[in-house]
Amino acid sequence: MADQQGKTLVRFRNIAIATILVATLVQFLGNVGLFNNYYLHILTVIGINIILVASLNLVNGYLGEFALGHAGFMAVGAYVAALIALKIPLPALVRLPLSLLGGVVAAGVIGYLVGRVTFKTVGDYLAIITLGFNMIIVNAIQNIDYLGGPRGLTAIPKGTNLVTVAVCTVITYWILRNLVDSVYGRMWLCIRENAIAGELIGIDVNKVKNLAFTIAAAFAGLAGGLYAQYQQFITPKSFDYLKTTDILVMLYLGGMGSLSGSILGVVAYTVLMELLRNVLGMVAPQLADLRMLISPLILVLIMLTRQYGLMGNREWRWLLPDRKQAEGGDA
Amino acid sequence: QQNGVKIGVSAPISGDIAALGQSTKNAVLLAQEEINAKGGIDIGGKKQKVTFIIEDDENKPESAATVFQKMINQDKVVAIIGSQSSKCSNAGAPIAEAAGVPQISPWSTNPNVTKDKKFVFRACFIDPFQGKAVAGFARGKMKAQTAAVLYDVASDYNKGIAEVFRDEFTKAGGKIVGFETYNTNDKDFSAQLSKIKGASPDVLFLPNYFNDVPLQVQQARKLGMTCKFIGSDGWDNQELIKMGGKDMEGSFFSNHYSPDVDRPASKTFIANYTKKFNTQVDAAAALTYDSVYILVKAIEKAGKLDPKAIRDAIANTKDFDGATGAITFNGSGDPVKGAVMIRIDNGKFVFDSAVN
Amino acid sequence: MLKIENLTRSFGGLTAVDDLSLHLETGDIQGIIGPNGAGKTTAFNLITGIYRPDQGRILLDGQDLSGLTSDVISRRGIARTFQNIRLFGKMTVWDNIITAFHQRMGHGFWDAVFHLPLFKSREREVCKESLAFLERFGLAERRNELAENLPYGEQRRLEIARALATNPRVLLLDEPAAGMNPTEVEGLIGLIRDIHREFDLSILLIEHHMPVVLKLCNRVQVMDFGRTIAAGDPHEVTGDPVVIKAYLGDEEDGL
Amino acid sequence: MSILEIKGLSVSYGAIKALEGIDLRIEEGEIVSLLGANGAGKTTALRAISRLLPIQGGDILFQGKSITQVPVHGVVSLGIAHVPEGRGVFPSLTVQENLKLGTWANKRKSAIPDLRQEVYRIFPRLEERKTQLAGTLSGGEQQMLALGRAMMTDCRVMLLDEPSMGLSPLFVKEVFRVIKEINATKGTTILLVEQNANMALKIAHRGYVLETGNIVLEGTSKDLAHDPRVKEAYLGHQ
Amino acid sequence: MIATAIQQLLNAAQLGAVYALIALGYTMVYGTIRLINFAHGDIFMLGGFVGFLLVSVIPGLPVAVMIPLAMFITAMIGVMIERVAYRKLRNAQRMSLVITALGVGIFLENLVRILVGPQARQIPAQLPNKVLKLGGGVVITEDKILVILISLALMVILWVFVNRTLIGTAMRAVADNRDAVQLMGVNLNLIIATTFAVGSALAAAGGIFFGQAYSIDPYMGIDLGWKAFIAAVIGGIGSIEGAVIGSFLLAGVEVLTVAYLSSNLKNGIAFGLLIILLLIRPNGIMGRAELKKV
Ligand SMILES: Nc1ncnc2c1ncn2[C@@H]1O[C@H](COP(=O)(O)OP(=O)(O)OP(=O)(O)O)[C@@H](O)[C@H]1O
Ligand SMILES: Nc1ncnc2c1ncn2[C@@H]1O[C@H](COP(=O)(O)OP(=O)(O)OP(=O)(O)O)[C@@H](O)[C@H]1O
Ligand SMILES: CC(C)C[C@H](N)C(=O)O
Ligand SMILES: [Mg+2]
Ligand SMILES: [Mg+2]
Repeated sequence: MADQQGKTLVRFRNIAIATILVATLVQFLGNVGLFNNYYLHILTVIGINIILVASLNLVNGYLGEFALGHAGFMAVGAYVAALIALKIPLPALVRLPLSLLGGVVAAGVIGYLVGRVTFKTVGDYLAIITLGFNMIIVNAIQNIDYLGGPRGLTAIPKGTNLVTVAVCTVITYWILRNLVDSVYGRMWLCIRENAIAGELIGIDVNKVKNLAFTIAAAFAGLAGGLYAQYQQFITPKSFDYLKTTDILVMLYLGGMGSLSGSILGVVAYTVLMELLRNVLGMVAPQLADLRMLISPLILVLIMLTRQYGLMGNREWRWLLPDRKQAEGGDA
Repeated sequence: QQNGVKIGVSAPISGDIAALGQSTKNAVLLAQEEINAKGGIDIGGKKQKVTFIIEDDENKPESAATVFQKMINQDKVVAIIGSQSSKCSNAGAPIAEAAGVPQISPWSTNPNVTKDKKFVFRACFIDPFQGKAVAGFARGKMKAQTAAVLYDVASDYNKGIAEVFRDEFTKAGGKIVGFETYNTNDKDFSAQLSKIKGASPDVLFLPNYFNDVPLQVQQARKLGMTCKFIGSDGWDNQELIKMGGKDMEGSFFSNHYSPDVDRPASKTFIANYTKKFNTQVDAAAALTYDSVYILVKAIEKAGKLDPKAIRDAIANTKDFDGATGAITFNGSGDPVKGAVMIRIDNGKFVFDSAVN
Repeated sequence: MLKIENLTRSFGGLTAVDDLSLHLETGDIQGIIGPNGAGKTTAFNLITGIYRPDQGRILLDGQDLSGLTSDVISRRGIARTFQNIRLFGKMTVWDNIITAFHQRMGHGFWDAVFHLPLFKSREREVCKESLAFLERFGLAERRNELAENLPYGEQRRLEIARALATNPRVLLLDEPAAGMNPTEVEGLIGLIRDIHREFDLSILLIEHHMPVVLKLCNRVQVMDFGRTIAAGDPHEVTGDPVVIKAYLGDEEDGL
Repeated sequence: MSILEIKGLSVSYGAIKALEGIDLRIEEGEIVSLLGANGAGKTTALRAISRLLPIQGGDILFQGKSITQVPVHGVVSLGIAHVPEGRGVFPSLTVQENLKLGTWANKRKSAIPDLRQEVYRIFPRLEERKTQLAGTLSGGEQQMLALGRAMMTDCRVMLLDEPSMGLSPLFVKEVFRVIKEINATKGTTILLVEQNANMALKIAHRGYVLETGNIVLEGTSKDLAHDPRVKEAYLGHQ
Repeated sequence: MIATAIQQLLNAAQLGAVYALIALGYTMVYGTIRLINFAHGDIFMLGGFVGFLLVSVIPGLPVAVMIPLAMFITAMIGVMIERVAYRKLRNAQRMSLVITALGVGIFLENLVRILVGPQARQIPAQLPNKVLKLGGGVVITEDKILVILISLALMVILWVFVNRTLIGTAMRAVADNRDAVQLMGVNLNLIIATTFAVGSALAAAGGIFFGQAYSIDPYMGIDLGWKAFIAAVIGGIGSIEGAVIGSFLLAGVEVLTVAYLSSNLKNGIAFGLLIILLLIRPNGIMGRAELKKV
């Protein structure tokens, strides 16, 4: 316990402020051409993915369920936000928050409804039901011409950049951390560890599970809304189970039940993929072929050497609330 | 200014349409070899070697966006060829547009791709054009009274053409007796085909890719369907015949070029390509090859590596003599370009007629 | 206080609990004994809502509990431990207890989302209370260890502590002395006696260790094949030939 | 030569040392009990012998030959059966299937029907519940099944980890009687870990006392039963 | 009308048979080590390519040799994958293994893409594949009858193997308690390897039939793998007969949705129905309720 009483500079609040400041600076430098926009892009994508992965961690990590439909809720958020941005004439300053809020609420509501149904089952049956909802959502969008069908929606106004993503990521983390470090987070862990014992200390298991599911869906919706207004183009295929498995890979790579792990998992995976791209590309264009061959090998190797993912069940100290830090929480 | 021109290529090297990624890569490498053999691109009288940076976009929009960002900002390419699928081009286009880097997609046929964009071009015709051409052909030359359609509902290309075909065919006095869909990666179409069989159409329109079509045709024949088949540019690949065999005989499809047409540009490309890679040309390869040369010509015409100038030169391309025919841009991102109808005859793609 | 009337539950062809009735008066420590497979644990499962009874009623202070879910029953004031210990293994000892305090948090969802002042003060409060609790059970030293890493005896104690943390009026203990040697059992007897007094509890206890039953219970009920075969004062009941034949075995073990 | 001899056995879980070099010796045909408080390392010792745990030091000899390089299933084939703590029955298999798996390593296939008869004679409850899933048996029933299953292996040494845990008094006596019977009629050597020290010392020939990873006492059962330290720590004040 | 209905049922049967061939392997592995082997669909693909390569490299190789040989080779690959990528994680949390399996799957897809090429291929038909006319316009091909029969036969054989043999009992015991099963003298590694071998061999057979009746490509395993996973779960995962029933049910729902509702909404409606089914039977059709013994 090197730091005394949690009164160090490395605290959530300071890191959060620093993150936003750095993001603003980097975005500014990028805009004036002093910072490589490719890196800027990678950072933005990382931010969006962190929201996705961390929110899924609530369900798959803390709650210990195996949900396979996260991309579906992302789709709901993305489409609702995109529609608001596209169809309602709003000043840019209002448009972004309003559309994001729309995405969050819509995804949250859908998540709540799906959760109501889903939590009648557990384990792999739950996996299938969530996967099924993901497919149903994608299939529905494909068939709704108003949503562009398989062609998707183009020309969505660009509302997102690194700064907005950083702000959203920080808020997400603040809320997730607060929840995890509260009676709700503890109840989720209880259910993961032993649902029957949880019930017998008076936890309304289904209600508490659905709370996690709804929150996770809502944040997936936030990520979707950011994504839609960053990429300016969305198509249903971007939200199918391949996307869900990408999210899962980053989640488990980082480690279940660890918000720090979700950051690490996303960063490690994204950086790995881009490093491979650059290294292989530097050698010869033919080697672009090998990227998808090498990356899964590295993934398997990491999992073989770190069974619990990079940070499984551990947290960086600064993510913990001061109170916990003072008690000497995890490294 | 240092020597060498860098051009980015965003291609689906891996993922569900990796076969097209392969063709893309082949065509680019062939063009690179040809250009550099001649000393490079002639820019203001000085020859500069060209390097193509080929990146894998996995046929995923997110990856395409990353690839575009990398090529533009990291590799500092002067222009981008790609991507193939419309969904990837759509993800890349806003980036190219914002950066002011010209983009030519070989084969993104979704009308949205170039919409309201100054820097985004394509080397192919668009879905509505093709749907209309095929519908006209079915009504006209094939004299079909009734038609059915089976298409991949999850794919923008297939769905786009299918819907235009339906509307145009009906407008031309025909009757659509079946309009069935499947999902990407389905391999069993018997349920849809059994349903279509009940309506016994004169022709069955299959605006799908060459890896699905042979299965659809085989299964239709095995169910005892006797109608003719007609398709779109997604058919253009020798695999169609390799897999479909004699069931494909007598079918028609619309395409960007014809292998047996008497055009020197097509002929030399096809000969060189076949020789170098020991495989047949397909639409992806031909269109990519044309995209590269449209760009190279434009760079030469601009006489400098200035994106804006290159962009203007592309937009003003007139009667470019490509492997897929004459291409003209009238200032917009979409070329004025004809289609051809191909007939499958003794296991060969044979020119049937031209549509403009 | 707790009144069970004609409780019946069968699995397939087997009637695990058959027409069981039982009265637990306020302040009682009552024992349930009986051969393996007699239906004792099943009776606990019925009382705590893990199984639904086929027939019969469970009344707590006159209110019918049958058909309610486990969590509701817990909130009505019944807590239990399990024959096979069920702790939250990957949580710390402390968190095991704090979680059981969830009823007493007294703040709302949004307080937790934004860590508002009310949340913080309540959380501090509950931490303190739970620490006191741990101290009471001699587990304070171990508070930051994962529950699954505790030795067996301490796991048992933690489970009892967790049950008590839900502030029950009735505590059900399923073989708390299993796996303990006679000396350890003596410690356990002391513990149960103390908590019974301190927490104002009525206790229902399943046990195969006769010393526990004899020293703690003011009444026992003997089950066999789901039915009650004897009930009453522990010393009398354990002298009953029926009970000896079905459950205790002859005085001399003939080894 | 002892049938089972343990020399300087050390086992740790990560940083936690569970056994710090213990020595045990068991002669053919003996019942030896291993006593110790919760967490003393008794289970650890048994799991190390049957090779379920990797060992950090020392040697385990079966009939004079080291078995530290033998895999778990090999140890069983040599004739050492281990009835684990918590019984370890297969909950989703029926009683019958559980017993059947017990014969996996039994080399005398012809003896199996007789063995089964014997198990059913000793535990008639198991025969009644032949087709019930083991997971739904009561605790005591599961213990019977675990013992019966070990008998089916036709082993020479049985390692029993708290076989009386959770059993009714009647049944505890029964189990100890059966253990004695198996030992007497078949000559099976038995290493018995028990919390019920009174009973264990009654049927065992000799005993060891384990405290926090070290053997602190050994001797004949009689001596141990009268040792004040044992009385104080394990037998309670009766 | 009736003829079309019968035709559609036949269509469903052949699609179901294909799902079943993959789902059986899924369920085998799951029933033993509780691993959702996300690479199983890719093993199926690999099996198809092994068959394809055998036929291409040794023209004229009779089916009766080719199929067993391909099954054997694929089984060995399956065993190798378990050895290299899964064994070390056997005692880790389940999800680490799931992700590793996903990684293995992606690796296999890309390996085949690079080595054999990304195109779709058909394995030259070696099974009889004449079209049989059943009257009223109802048709079926011989190879499809064969596939249906084989999948049913395999189900029976596997069922007997898993439920009636000692090895099968050991496999189920592995799922319950890995330590205890070793204490019976069972070589855990051998049992698990056997499971992977059998599962992979089945997948290979499935891949070859599939490659003859339809086509194979490096990515085919993803979708089919998911479908088979879904079928296995619906049937009650771990249950052999459940896997087959689930497969036919999934295929039936898909085909009938196309036939009588809307092909546009195939996935939507099919999954909607399956979700409803799972809500009615939360442990799948043949699945046993989790033992809730406390
Ligand atoms: N879920 C279930 N399904 C089938 N049978 C069950 C189930 N639960 C319990 N049983 C059966 O009911 C009977 C009573 O079991 P129970 O666990 O209540 O016994 P018990 O009295 O607690 O025994 P022990 O002292 O051994 O723990 C047993 O025969 C058991 O096999
Ligand atoms: N998997 C494990 N990881 C870490 N520590 C462990 C593990 N298993 C046991 N221990 C520790 O090793 C020590 C010895 O444990 P062991 O289970 O051998 O004791 P025991 O004598 O069998 O006790 P009991 O009578 O409670 O069964 C204990 O301190 C225990 O906490
Ligand atoms: C390569 C193909 C996927 C291109 C298709 N014409 C499209 O627009 O998407
Ligand atoms: Mg019990
Ligand atoms: Mg022990």
